[in-house]
Amino acid sequence: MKRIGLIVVLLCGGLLVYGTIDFPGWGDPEAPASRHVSPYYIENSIRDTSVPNIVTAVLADYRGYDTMFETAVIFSAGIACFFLLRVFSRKSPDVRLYRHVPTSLTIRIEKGGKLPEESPDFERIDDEWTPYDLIIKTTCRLVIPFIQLFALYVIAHGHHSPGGGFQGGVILGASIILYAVSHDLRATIRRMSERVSALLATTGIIIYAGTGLLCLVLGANFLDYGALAAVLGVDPVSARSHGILIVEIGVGLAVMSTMVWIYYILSSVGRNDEGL
Amino acid sequence: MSQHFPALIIVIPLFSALMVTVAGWFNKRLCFPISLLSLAAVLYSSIGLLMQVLSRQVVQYRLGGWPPPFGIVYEVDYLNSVVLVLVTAVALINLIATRISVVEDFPDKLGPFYTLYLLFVTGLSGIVVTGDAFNLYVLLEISSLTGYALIGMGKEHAPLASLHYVFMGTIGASFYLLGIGYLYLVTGSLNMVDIAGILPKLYGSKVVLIAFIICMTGLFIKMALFPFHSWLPNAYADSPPGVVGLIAPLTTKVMVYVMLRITLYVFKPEFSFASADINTAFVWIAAFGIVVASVLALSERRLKRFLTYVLIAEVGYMVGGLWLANRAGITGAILHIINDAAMTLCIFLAAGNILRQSRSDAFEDLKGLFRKMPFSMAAFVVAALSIIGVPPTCGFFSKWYLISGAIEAGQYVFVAALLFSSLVNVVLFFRIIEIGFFEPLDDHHHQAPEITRREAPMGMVISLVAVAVGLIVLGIFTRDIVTKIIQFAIPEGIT
Amino acid sequence: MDTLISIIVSKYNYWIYICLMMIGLYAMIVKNNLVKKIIGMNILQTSIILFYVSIGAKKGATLPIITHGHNGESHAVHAVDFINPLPHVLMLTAIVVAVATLGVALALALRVYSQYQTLEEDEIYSQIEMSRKK
Amino acid sequence: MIWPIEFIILIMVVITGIGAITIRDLLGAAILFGAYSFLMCLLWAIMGAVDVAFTEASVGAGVSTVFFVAAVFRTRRRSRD
Repeated sequence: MKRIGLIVVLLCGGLLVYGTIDFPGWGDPEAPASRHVSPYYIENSIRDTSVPNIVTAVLADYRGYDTMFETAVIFSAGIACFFLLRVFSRKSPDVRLYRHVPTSLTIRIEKGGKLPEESPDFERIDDEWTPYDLIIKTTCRLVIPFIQLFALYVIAHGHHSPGGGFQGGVILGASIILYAVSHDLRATIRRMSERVSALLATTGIIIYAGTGLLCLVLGANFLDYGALAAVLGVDPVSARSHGILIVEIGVGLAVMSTMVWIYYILSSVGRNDEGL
Repeated sequence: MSQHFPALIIVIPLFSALMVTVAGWFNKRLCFPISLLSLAAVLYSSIGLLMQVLSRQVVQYRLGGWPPPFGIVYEVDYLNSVVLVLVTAVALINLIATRISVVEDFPDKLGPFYTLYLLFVTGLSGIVVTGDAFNLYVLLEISSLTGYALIGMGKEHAPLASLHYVFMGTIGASFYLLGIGYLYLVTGSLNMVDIAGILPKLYGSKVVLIAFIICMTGLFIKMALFPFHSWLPNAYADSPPGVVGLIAPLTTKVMVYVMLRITLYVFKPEFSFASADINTAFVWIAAFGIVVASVLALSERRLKRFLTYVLIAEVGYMVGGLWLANRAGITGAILHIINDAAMTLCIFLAAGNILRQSRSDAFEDLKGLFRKMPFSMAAFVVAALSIIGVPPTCGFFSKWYLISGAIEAGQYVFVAALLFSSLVNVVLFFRIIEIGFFEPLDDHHHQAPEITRREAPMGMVISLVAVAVGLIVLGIFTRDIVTKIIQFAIPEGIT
Repeated sequence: MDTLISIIVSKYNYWIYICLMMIGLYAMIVKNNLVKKIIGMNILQTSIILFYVSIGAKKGATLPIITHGHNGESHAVHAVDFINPLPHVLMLTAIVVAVATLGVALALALRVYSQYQTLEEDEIYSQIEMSRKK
Repeated sequence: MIWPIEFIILIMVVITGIGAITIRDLLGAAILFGAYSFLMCLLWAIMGAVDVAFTEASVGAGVSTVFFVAAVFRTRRRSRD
């Protein structure tokens, strides 16, 4: 197996090397890739969409359809993980462990025993529970708001600087994942339940596809943001710019909640209990 | 509204997938009706598109309103409109036919199941209509990701098989992406028509040659042509019936369609079929694949695994038909896409019914099935006859075109492979039919026990019989399909 | 000799991409552990992204963000001054696809683990063989 | 563009890539993969693909690594190859 694999890989590499000889040199401004379609984007994006970041303009407008499906890809990954791994336990387990937070005592409750009341003093834990570090907990709690603020900035400022819905959404999702890593998964799920994350992911794509559909209803082609001018009360070029912003918000929402959702499922193997 | 059909066939299933997700959290009973309605609407729009194409050639739809090389366009012509109708029709029929077994298989996860189902259909129909090479990759990944998840939920070794499918599928898709990158490097464009316009100046370039090879390799992996077929039998054999009836007929066929699109309309026949030696090499690979798959099919003792090898052999038919590089061969390949999807749907639905009622699909457990479930077995026989290639079922006609194309091109190896695989199919299917019809249920007792009729539920049987009748109808109308649609789908210049 | 060296030097990014691609492919074909295979899969995908980004590079050009366009038609924008943005857009999508595939692959790997209690392929196969014999 | 830095990063990318697939400790492999993604992101930033680099920094080096770590935690850390 090893040898066959090596031969296949080397053959493949040799083929690619052979093809590379005819490539135009690296970074050649006269290369065909830089001369056919891309100059149009560079020279006209400001005029067409009034978005200075050309990548954002191309991503969300000229090739906005790709981006809609990119969001759908992420969403289907979330759904796929849920479908594959999530287990719904009908009956509650025989033995439950609770921790009394002020004293750090663990209470073990057998089947039929009385459960502690829902109070902030008790938290439910699993048998593989390890103490969480105070320093890490506090630091993360301090840092998370700033991460989220930055993420919102990235989403909102995608028109003028690198970034946009996708990056911002991932950072926003990462901040929640950071909370889940530094605290525990149950606490995170209490703040943002699985259902909320699934519905937010759906909402994100509905915002994107709905914007496109609105354009279609208004008489233009699907995703032709210029048609939004009538609704937003601006000229078509700024309507494109605003349309891009709306769409980016949808992407951000969908990506954030899907990332969090996938993390919930992977880190607890579908049980949504203790987490890492 | 009719001018927006190309967008609607994608947007309707996407939107209803989202609706189904929401419904899955609140009221599970809504999932099926929403999916049914949306797929019916999609089928309606795709038939509308076919009518538009029949009346005025190519339908072009600019997404975002940007003109072709800069934005993404959907181009619907004779080739893909018919494949589109096929995809949506198969998805709809399978949805209806497997409603009950899906509820039994995934009682907790109906919402996610139908969401994945609709996203899968979205991806496939997008692949079929798109005119942008990169957009095709994104849609390919949607359909693959959902496919991995659906297959991975099967019994026994399905998760492992599905993980292997992930690996092979990702290699295939990455190779396709790389090939598109090579094309972009030399042409600077991603629009298929635009690329096809620029390429003739560059036919001598090594980059174009490598791009072609890489693209084809990626697609061959995705469609499970012979040396790359190993992932398919495991993945399909253990997957649940509601899934296999969707994925088995469609995935390989759509990939064959993509191959046709790339070879005929992006690279143009002047490049793809430039060297007769290369054509012969591909035909030999296909013929070899057919023979190997048939031999492997002979060694299987379980119905569903045996059918997966038949599926691999059929892929060889279509690939070989294309590389015969003449009109009859390519007509046969395109016709076989349609027929094979219908046949595969029919036979896997029948196998699903059998598996559901008798809990096993090993050959020796099929005894007495004809009396137990007469309608399902009747449909099974029709599908088997079609796969073997007996007139008037549709399988005969595509095989006829393929064989006449092969004789015309002088590829007698391919003829031999086709005949050999038909022979193997005859042997195996008649063995199954013999077991089901003649063998006594239990040979230890002298008195055969009373066989009660245990036909599958009504809805499953009716749709199955409808598909079986459809096979014969397709066969009868072959002439119309060929003269009205397929002959215009083949580019001029191929004789 | 000089032309060979100039070919090697002028396309060094492409050589690295081929190298990484071979590493990824090798891991996917040969490695025994499923997580290793998934890592290989990701390396393969990133190598292709590297390839696309290398296509987009342009000597003497700057980032594809127009900084002076706020007050209307100030200067004409020249294509040679900016890096080709199209490959970047495509690769954003490809990265998303990569992470989505990763999520699904890991979910499947976890399922495989809960079924066989191992992630080594040969052990899984021997378990399957054992269950067949029974 | 400062070519020595780019050259060093290119070599490091290959080294971390090989390391990620050869190391026997899967957690280590996951971390090395994170390093690989981060170096890749630097490389793209040098080539002017800031958006791609930004995405890779947040996705490849961030979320992907977390997913890997989560999966390794839930399975076995040791591997035989």
